[in-house]
Amino acid sequence: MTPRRLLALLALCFAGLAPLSAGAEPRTLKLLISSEPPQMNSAKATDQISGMLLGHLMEGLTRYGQNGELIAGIAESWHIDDQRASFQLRRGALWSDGKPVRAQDFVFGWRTVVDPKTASEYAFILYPLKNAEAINGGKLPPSALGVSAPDDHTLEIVFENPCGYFLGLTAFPTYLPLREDFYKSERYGADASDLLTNGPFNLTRWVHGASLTLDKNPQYWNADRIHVDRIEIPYITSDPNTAYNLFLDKKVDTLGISKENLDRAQADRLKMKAFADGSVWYMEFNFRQERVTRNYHLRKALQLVFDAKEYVSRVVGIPGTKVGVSLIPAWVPGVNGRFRVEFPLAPRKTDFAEAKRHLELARQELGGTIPPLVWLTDDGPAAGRQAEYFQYLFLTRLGIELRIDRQIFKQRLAKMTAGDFDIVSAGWGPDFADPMTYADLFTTWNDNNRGKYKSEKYDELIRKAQSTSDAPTRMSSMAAAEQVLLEDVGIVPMNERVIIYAHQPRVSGIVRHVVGPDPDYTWITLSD
Amino acid sequence: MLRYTLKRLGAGLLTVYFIATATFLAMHFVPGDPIAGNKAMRPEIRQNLERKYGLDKPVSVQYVVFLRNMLHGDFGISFTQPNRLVNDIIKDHFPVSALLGVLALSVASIGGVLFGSLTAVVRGKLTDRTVMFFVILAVSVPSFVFAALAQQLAILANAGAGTTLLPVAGWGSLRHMLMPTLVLGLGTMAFLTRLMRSSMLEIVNQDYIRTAKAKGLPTHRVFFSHQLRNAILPVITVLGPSIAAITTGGFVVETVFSIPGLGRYFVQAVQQLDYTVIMGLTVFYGAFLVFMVILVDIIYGFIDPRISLAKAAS
Amino acid sequence: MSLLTVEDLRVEFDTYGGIVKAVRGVGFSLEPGKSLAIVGESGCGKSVSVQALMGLIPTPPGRITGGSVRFQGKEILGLPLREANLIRGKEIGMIFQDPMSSLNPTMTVGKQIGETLRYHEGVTGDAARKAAIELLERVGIPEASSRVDAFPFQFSGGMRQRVMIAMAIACRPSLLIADEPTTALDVTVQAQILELIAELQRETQMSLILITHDLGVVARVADDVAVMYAGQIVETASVDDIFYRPAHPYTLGLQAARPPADEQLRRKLEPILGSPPDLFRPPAGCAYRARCPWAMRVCEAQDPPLWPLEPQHSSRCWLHHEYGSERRPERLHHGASMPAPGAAQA
Amino acid sequence: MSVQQPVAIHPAQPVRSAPGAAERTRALAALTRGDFEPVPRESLERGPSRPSLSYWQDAWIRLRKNKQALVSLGIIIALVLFTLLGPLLWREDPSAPSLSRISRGPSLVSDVPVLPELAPFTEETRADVPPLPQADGATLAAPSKLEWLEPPSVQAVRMRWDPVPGAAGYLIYRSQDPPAGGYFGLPVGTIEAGNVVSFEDSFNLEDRKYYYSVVARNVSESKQSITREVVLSPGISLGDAQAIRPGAQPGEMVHFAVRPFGTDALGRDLLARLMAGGRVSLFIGFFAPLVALSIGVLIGGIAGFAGGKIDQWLMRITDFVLALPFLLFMILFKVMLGGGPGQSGISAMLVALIALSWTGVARLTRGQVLSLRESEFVQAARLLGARPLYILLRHLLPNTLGVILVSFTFAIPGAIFTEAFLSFIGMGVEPPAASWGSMCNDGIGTFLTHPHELIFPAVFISVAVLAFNLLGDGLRDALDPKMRSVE
Repeated sequence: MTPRRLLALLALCFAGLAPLSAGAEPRTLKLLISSEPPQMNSAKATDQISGMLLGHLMEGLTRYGQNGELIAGIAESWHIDDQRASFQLRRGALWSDGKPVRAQDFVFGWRTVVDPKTASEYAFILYPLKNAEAINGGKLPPSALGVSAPDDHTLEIVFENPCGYFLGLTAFPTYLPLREDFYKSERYGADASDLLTNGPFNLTRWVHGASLTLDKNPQYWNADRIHVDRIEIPYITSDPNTAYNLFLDKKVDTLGISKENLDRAQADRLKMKAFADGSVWYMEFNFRQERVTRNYHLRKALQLVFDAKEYVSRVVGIPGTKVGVSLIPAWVPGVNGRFRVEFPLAPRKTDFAEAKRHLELARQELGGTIPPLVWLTDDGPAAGRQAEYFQYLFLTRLGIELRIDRQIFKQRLAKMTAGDFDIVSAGWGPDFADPMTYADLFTTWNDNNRGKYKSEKYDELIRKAQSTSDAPTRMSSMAAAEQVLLEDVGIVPMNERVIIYAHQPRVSGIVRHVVGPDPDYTWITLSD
Repeated sequence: MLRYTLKRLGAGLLTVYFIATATFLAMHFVPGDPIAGNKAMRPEIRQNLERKYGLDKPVSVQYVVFLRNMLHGDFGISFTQPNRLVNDIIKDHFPVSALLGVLALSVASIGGVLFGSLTAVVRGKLTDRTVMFFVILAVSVPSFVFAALAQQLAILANAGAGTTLLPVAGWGSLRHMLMPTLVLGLGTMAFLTRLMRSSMLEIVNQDYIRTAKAKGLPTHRVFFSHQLRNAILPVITVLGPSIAAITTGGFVVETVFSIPGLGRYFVQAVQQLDYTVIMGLTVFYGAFLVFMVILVDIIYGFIDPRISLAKAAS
Repeated sequence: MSLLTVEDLRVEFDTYGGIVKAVRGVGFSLEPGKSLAIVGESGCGKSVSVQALMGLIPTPPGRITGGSVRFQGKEILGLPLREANLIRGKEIGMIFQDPMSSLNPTMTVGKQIGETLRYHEGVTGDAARKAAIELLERVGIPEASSRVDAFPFQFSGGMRQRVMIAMAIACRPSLLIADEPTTALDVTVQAQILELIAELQRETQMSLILITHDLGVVARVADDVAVMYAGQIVETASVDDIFYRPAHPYTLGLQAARPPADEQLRRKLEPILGSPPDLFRPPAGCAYRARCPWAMRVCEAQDPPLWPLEPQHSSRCWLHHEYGSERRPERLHHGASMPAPGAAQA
Repeated sequence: MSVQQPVAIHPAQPVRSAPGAAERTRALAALTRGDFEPVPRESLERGPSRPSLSYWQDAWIRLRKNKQALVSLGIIIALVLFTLLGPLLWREDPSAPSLSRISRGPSLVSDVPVLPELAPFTEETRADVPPLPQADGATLAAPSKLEWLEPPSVQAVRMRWDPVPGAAGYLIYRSQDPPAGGYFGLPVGTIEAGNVVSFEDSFNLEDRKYYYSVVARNVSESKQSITREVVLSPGISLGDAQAIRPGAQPGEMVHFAVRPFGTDALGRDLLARLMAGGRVSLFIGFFAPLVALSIGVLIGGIAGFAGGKIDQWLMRITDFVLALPFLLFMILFKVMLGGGPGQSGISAMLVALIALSWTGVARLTRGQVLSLRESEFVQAARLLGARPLYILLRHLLPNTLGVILVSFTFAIPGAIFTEAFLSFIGMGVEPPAASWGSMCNDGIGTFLTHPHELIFPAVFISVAVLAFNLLGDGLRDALDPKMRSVE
């Protein structure tokens, strides 16, 4: 096959290819998601992708508006006080099969969540309701839940104890309504046909592992604010390069840019935007009996040598990443402004001399030598880079040997629960717009307190914050609890995460939420 | 021949049984809690989940339950995707992986045989060295890089042609399969090329090749029905293990080209310790591999009579 | 006009150790219907010569560096492949030494025979298969019709050699070259094969070149004999001359090293001492001188010519020179000796 | 058969069998009687005969003559020396990050001034401006003035601008080429309040030109923006400088050593890491396949040679191992054999690799042995009473050498990359050490923008694989008698 004939053949086979389908007429937004939503049953959904999709398919009592404020959803008006709350549902709201949305749907939905048989991992988010915790523990029947529907359009709620942030919870996926006659426990949400929706879009097609298609729901009560006919998700891949190439090839409208692709994005002059996703990342220590990290001086020494600014600007590698100051990040609302603005914290300075002093004290208390510490982390490339930075930092500054224990997802969780680590690099994302979603993390009764941090003062302050809905007292006691944790070096804050993303010029009006479904494409307009 | 095939199928089933048992034990021995989620779980909820998946019973009981279900062909529900039957996962995604695997394998074997014989014939000349260079490159550079380069190529082609000549990712039409197949098959093709070359060089000195030439047969006859036919034997024997290599390699290609294949589910299942999916896929993959190995042996029998007659006799 | 004439054939091989001059100027000719035996120790170049003639020398590493081969008047040495294939297998048939490895293990016997017919005479399909069965019967293979579809490994050594012969004579060639056909077989089968070849020769007037190192085989089959040593022909003669009137010390040595056919001649077998020379650096003079009891100074200095003692009997040895003839032992045949310079001018 | 008659019966005319008939006759004529004196027997004995060589000596001679094989053997030795002796010559610590030189390509020696310690930065908040928005974003004006609070350096660029009435916050972008058409570059800062009017950027600053732009916003971004460019001169922070030279003081110069292969994502020297990484990759890359193949060849050989029941059982075991889920059993091996975190997982990795990767060559060897089993020399050996194992090792396996060597040379890259893949789950090389394979995986993400992080490790792996392949070819030719006449 002489080269000339080979080239002729190649040209022939390319020319012969008819171009792919011409642009579909309906105004379509094309997206890519990193993994298949494991769960579309709102009672059991836990992960971020399912949350985002449910945010477009369903509507709860309330939803988040264009700049993060809570706006009316199925509920038209509501009244909330320390003991009870009542919601008036709007008349025009319909399910995708045309039947009206009734208050009983919310009652059934919430009862399903707390029902032990459903075994929903997010049942704890309903604990502000009366008897919720008892029902979930199997001590009471689901019917004992503090929620009732006197008529089709009124929902009465009784609280277990006062809950200042309850309105935010009603926009959370677990609080979505479920229709009893349609809900079949096992198969609900397994496929497009097994899902009943009442939100801006309907799930018309779901090819597992390959693609999803959401079409505009004409029966949505607020349909006229939706300016796009279809959301198509033709690609499911976790590879950042593939996402980038698809974006470059104009096959998708939005792109999350990984650290590795930042230089390419600048070379290709992509319009980049930054979004602080509200998650806070920190070093969590192990306070179990046999662990050296119980020693306060050792933790203080580690904290004093760590220069968060250098770490954020050189190691994390994402522009705009904020230096971690505390457990409660900057975006969290306080009494009326930002929590961080109302309760400011002085930034921590590195002090190598002071660190050495603490190191000496620690060495004496620990009987002469400090054993190697185990740093538990996940198997991602960023985690590896981060761990090796700390390994070198602690070795050169304090002479402490750090052993890196890289584990895949489930093994890491198992080791965290079993306490098989000295330091673990962990992070926490918010469930609702209130400091409590972070603050109660290090109480002794919270299972997520993997390091078993124990401080009566901290517990007492948090219990005080949980027992009242009066904002100033709640906020000041949570700020005090935060101060205790930082003084005690329970954690060493590292950074508050920022995500860089880009979108095609034809799309405008993408809204990002720190809590609730993110990103929110219900407000967008397409210009082509 | 039929008796032999039946005997092999029987042995194959036994092998699959052992694979299932070994995987079951390994899975339970590996630390990690299949139900644990990112956010810690209340004990009551954990008990509900364990009861639902039968994890509260001792391992031996779970094993018996699993065997009974397996015989009915039911692999249970996935832990991570609690409303999807493992059987559905297999039904939806196996055809994709199988198609991609078979395509990649045929490209690899055809390419391997062609390039292998070519380099054997032009041994030592420039072509031999250049093919050798590309073969070394194909195995020394991770397939991620080839996949990324292929996508770059597609973007340039699409930009140049104005329309989508080569889809960057996704699955469906034949054009979608072009790049993933090449990337997946590349490593195996490199190996088969070298194998074929080495085998051809050994055959070229055999006496029966000299006899064929002495009979004045035309070059193509000597080449194809005498030299190639005997040289291809080692390539066929190695097709069985190469299928395993290609299916496990599928994970990378499926991730990069966003292909709904089983490879991704397999790796995610192990990472998530999703017991039912691991068992379901392992048994299915095991059966698929054992079947392909039997197929390869039968094909081998057709080409090398010494083997098939020996088999029929045994 | 002779069927085949080979003149000054030279073949060399490039190997790691250097260049091996395997064939150093071999010449002989063959009349139609006659059979010539080429005899010599292994490694003396006899097989290489016939393979070169048939164009079977792999290049690299082999190289034909000289000489000419005319078959039926046409030069066939170095023919382009397409033309060579018109002769090979059709006009000249060839069988080899090791039946075990000379047949394609993965192709049925019938097909391997049939393909010669198919490519040379366009006989295909059933006709080829029927022809193959006839050929198999012709070479004495029992139940040929059922064995035609069997594979080589299902045949014994002797049977396989018969298949080889069937293949070689498929197109009724005018010349059959047998490269040590019986070496790998036991004596009884050896006799049957030679008998079969002789019978085929009688029937088709096919001429034969037989390569062997076994003088017993030579006696049974050959009309004429060429003795080769270290890449050269050292003596050519009729079969009787070689046995009863050897004219070269090496042939003499061969006879002495062979057990006599009749029992009476009780004498000790004398092996030829030493081993053939290293063909990396072939010696200047006569190649056999290191092992020749009558070696003279000239033998070291100069390579003797192949001198015609009689029209049908030549020998390459200085003993046949006028000066050397005094030393010539009785047992060595005397013929016209090479004249001394003085006499030459007269 | 008649010898060709000379054309004319001229006694002096010999048969034209020697080259150059004319000079033949001259040589013949020159002979004298003396030439025909007999030569004593012993001197004849010394004829040159080739020394008898053992199989291995012969193979070694042939290998030595194969230029290609020698070169590749040399390359392999060079690679081993590179990894073992390299660190003695190139004294860089492979795990020492240098955060001011991240992902730099190969760079020469340079001297860099030490920058003074910066005072901590506090945002300037204007009391006379309300933090919350009044007007819609689109109509917001651009900030009127953008100035540097102090001379910008690679440590930090501090800027302030005049507040924009009605803005709820500001976005700060940094680009490497002039912003145009709505492209401003990287979003390095987001200000949440309208009255905060200063910002410090310290994100991965390098000594080059930057264009900073500030855009006011509330719900949506303003269309207007102000841009200012700055050129940063090389420098190094005091902390980094003291890490390189402890006594360094601001104003002094610090010597950046040459980085022939550039640096990785943490600024570590690639050449040093390649030397350290090479030990692991070559060790695993060579020994794992070597042992795995020997097991595979043995099992395949026995199965092929013994045949019948044994063959069936061994082959079914091979299928069994083939079909096991690779990743799961790798984790299993790590848990059972691997030490705790920090201990090198190499031994667990070696065992795991060996246990799971011999199947391919087992099937290959079985196929080859099966076809050779019936050949004459095997039956002859059997007749001579050789034990089956001896026949297998001495007769059968050397004849299947070609395919085995190819499998071996191809298992090497496989083992190198499996080691890299498994180091993600904590097996294999322990951080901060790296192996060629893991360096490749780290370099893949950015291979379009910083290709050097992938190219160098990939080149080393390719060279190693090429060398082993050529050596394999050479070995096959040297060890395989049949091939003697070919090369």
